[in-house]
Amino acid sequence: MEEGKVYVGNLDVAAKRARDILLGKLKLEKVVDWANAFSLWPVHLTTSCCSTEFAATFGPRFDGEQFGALPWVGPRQTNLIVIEGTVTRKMACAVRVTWEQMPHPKYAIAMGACALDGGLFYNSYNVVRPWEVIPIDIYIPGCPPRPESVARAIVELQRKIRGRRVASSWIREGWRPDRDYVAPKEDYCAWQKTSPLLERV
Amino acid sequence: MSGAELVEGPRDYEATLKAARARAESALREAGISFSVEEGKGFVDLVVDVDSIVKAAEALKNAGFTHVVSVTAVDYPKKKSIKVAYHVTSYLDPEIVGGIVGLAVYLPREAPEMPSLSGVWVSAEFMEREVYEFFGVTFKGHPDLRPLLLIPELAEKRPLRKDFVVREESIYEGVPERVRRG
Amino acid sequence: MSGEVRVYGGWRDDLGLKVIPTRRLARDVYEVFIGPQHPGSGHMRIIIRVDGDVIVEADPDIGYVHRTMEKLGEIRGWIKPIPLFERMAIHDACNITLPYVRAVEKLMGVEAPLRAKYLRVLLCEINRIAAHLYGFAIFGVFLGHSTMYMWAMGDREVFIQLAEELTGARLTHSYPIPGGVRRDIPQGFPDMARRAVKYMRKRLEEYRKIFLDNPVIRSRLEDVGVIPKRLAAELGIVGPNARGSGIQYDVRIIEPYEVYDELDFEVPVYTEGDALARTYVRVEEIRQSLRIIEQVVEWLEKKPREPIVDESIYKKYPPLHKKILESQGRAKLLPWMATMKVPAGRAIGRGETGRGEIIYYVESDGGMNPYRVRIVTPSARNAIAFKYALPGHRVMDLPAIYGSLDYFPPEADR
Amino acid sequence: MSLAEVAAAIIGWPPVWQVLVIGFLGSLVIAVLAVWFERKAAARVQRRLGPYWASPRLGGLLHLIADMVRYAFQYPIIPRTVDLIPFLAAPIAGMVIALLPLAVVPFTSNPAYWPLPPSAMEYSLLIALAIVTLPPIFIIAAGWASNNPFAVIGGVREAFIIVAYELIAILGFLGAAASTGTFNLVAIVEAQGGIMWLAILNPLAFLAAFIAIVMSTSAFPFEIPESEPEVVAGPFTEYSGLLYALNMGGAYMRRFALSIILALTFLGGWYPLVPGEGLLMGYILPSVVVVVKAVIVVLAISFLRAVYGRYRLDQALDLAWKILLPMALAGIALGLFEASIGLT
Repeated sequence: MEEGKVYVGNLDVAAKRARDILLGKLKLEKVVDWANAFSLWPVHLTTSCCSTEFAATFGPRFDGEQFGALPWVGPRQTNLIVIEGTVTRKMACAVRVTWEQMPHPKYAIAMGACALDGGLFYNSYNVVRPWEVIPIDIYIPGCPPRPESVARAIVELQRKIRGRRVASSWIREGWRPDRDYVAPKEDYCAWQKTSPLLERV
Repeated sequence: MSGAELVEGPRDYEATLKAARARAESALREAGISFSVEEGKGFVDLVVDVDSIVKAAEALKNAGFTHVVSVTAVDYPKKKSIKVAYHVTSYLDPEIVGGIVGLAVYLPREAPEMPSLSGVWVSAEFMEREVYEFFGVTFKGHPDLRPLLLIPELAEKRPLRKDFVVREESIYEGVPERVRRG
Repeated sequence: MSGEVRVYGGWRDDLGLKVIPTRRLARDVYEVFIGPQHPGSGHMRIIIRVDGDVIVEADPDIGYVHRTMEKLGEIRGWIKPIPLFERMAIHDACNITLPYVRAVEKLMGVEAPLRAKYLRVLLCEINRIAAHLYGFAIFGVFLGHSTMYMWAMGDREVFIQLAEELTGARLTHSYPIPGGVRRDIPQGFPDMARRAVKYMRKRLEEYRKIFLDNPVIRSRLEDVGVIPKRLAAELGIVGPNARGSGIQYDVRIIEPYEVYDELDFEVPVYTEGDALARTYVRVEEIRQSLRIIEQVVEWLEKKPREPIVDESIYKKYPPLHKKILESQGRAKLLPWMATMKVPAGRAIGRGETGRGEIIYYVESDGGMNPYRVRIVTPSARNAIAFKYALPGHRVMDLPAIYGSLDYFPPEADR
Repeated sequence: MSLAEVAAAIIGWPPVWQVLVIGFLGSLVIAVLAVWFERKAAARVQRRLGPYWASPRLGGLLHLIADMVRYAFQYPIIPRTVDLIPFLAAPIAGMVIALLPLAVVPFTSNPAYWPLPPSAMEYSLLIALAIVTLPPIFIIAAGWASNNPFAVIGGVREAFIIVAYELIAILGFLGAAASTGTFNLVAIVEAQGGIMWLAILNPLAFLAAFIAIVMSTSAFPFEIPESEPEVVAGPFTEYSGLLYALNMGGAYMRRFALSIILALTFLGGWYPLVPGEGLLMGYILPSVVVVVKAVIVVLAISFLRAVYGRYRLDQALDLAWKILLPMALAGIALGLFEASIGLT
């Protein structure tokens, strides 16, 4: 409690009590998992050329919106991040920052061979593996993957969320134990501090 | 909205190239700049001295070459030099439109430095930044010389020089040495 | 900033054209970073400085998709860069690889047979339409017109399907190879193509109704992002953007490659130079591409089938592959191609992609790898247009200008 | 009097009832319906299915419930740089005040069920309009408190839009008052029962009011403060979880409240039904008619998304000041003229 602020209570404690009551006593786990599964909103983050196939996924022929996935603009309002292909050194920081800006529970799909292990660019000097940057839930192979497989990945993710109770247990525990094996943020964002782009006059 | 204008029919590129080359050579001669010619397929390179390149560029610009299509740098470790070629062409002059002429210069591989031509051709600005980060060529007088595509720590390694080696692709990769020998 | 003349618009004719210096900024302007995670930027960042609602300076910060094509092109032999370079503009795959193949062909001294040339043109035009439709889709969503996005994306699938029938892949066709192409047209393809052409003509009319003649869209585009002819020539911008500014330039006319000199088509040029003109150029180009597809398909249907690779390469085919080529029209890639050597020399290959002129400078030292491949993609050349077209406009014009330039970062960053 | 009776009396008191039940619960349902309709109608125009697989029989309606539940349970992020109190208060206050106009509008001509005493009812239109123009201030506050460039730009745009549309909305609704010669919403509705709806009698004022509603709730083609390609989510860029849902819900509730006023003033209110005696005939059925009319207006606004793009800010303001303002004034003049020849 800082001085000079109106008393709003300890938000963390209040939130913990609220989720204990809601999830524990009211048994809302299933509802939460169901809601998360059918409301996967991918954030607008285009890392590479798979974005064309991602765009086609939400076009009329394949229509990803029928699974409840609505591409949305700001990271704060979304819960799914789709890595669309290669992640370069410069983009890695943006991916990480976007991931950290999203409220949990949140999920990640890595799309394309480049997101698996570099793909065609495995020996490029400017490419990082996305799984080092953020924790990935579902991988889609292919270069580029067809839109059907993107839709399939969304369905797989729904199955995973509902089958393993990913969302509700994440909310109850506050974190996901299998999600923490990524490199520190400084590895990818340190260059921004020395970047001449951000020099101020 | 005005109606669509139409470009007249197909042209003969060989003739265009010949005209462009003649135009460029005469412009350089008039400016009193000595040059040598390196032939290529579909273009021609006019190699000049570093000191006279700004004058040469101005001469070419006045001769009607409006913009740079590519600032091409090639690293020759054996010759210990880096070749920087400004491939220029014209949009507006109907005689030479599209004919690619290169204004090339050889720089020493250690500490390559040359005057920037972005004052003459505005379109060279981003391409010079590219050459700067990939080859380490410093362009004196460039308004905004900083890496364009790479993060700074990678740009310091000058990735397109021949001594920056990336892992080679080979059908034997990952195969143990014993098996590889047979 | 008092006492100082502010020149909005970035350039003035009476001052002469100068390079706009960046990063010298007064303290009373607001700096907004648009991108790389931003719905209006794609895979790039535009750093804009706004004075009130007016952009005074724009600094495109590209390179977020730089995947080192030029370096990787130097270590993969002569054939394998084809699928590599395809990834630059994945929805314009044939257009973007063909110039490289032609540069290699120039060095090798081989030439594709006539039928292969027609096939290349066929796929190029299919790809051009698909690329323009993709551009429309993105443009639509930038202007808040989600229906345009969906329609263009849906109609693009028609041409992707057409390309898939022809090559077997949705996007990454790897269709042209040095000395030929990989497949002949399948059974029933001409009719399918004609149906697609007919359908697209009808749809273009509907696009006009809902998008191009929509009063809201028109008022967003007219007199926005004007690039005058002289400025366009100085900046060296390419493709529909240049042609929207009145520059009569199209590689298919300037350096007619493949069979473009035998086909009957027009190159539309508008003189306004604003966002609307650039959009109209693209619409007209779709029309012309439909015309070309009709002609090519007719030619392919009439003429008897012949080998679709150059004779010098055909001779090296083993009997089994010859049989496959003759009976099924499929040209297998042979093992020697992976290690083939190309005579020393330099060549520039260029072509007109959906977004404009692409240039490959290929240098060979006679070895198994290219010594240097320099790629100048259309978007890389258009990137500088942001710096000059944005200042003087409102922030809300940024998506309109961005979309009308049809900029594709993976292509620009290579 | 037991506690239950007291509670029932409080809930049953028309202003509370109208705000809580018709306003809050009704507009929650209607917000879900409207978003669902928006997405489904757009999908139909765009030749696709839209949300579907959560409940194929309901046409994917449950996807919207899923979105709401998901928002409710997502962890709300409050950045360290925000101004905490306005940041938290803005969405809540915005939503509550968006519903307050419903505390003063009548849903029936039966005086027993009026929310205000008859003497105050004389000025019900003015009171409703006065409250209606408040909520955008909280949107600006939300943008300012977020301390994010996009949010600030979005807030500034909202401010521009407010100044333009507020006047037009009020003048447009005053056109109805001019036609009927009263500020009493009941009298305005009653006047339409006799001859014809004011939407037809005074189309200028109706159009001005309708477009002002579209503008004020930032629906297409005036979705300028939240315009995605420039300012991400505008004033709400930093909001996440429940707070964002409140913000978005607030916009729909304001649209609903304004639509109810529009339905009363221009679309004939509870007509063709003539309220009688008793709770059912005197209150419930007339209010259902009004709500149905308002819902039609809300859905019509939702449909615009599929057809139009987004105006630029200065173009929208141009439209407001140069076309709509004179139109609204002409609407008043027309209303006065009609009243003077005794048409209404």
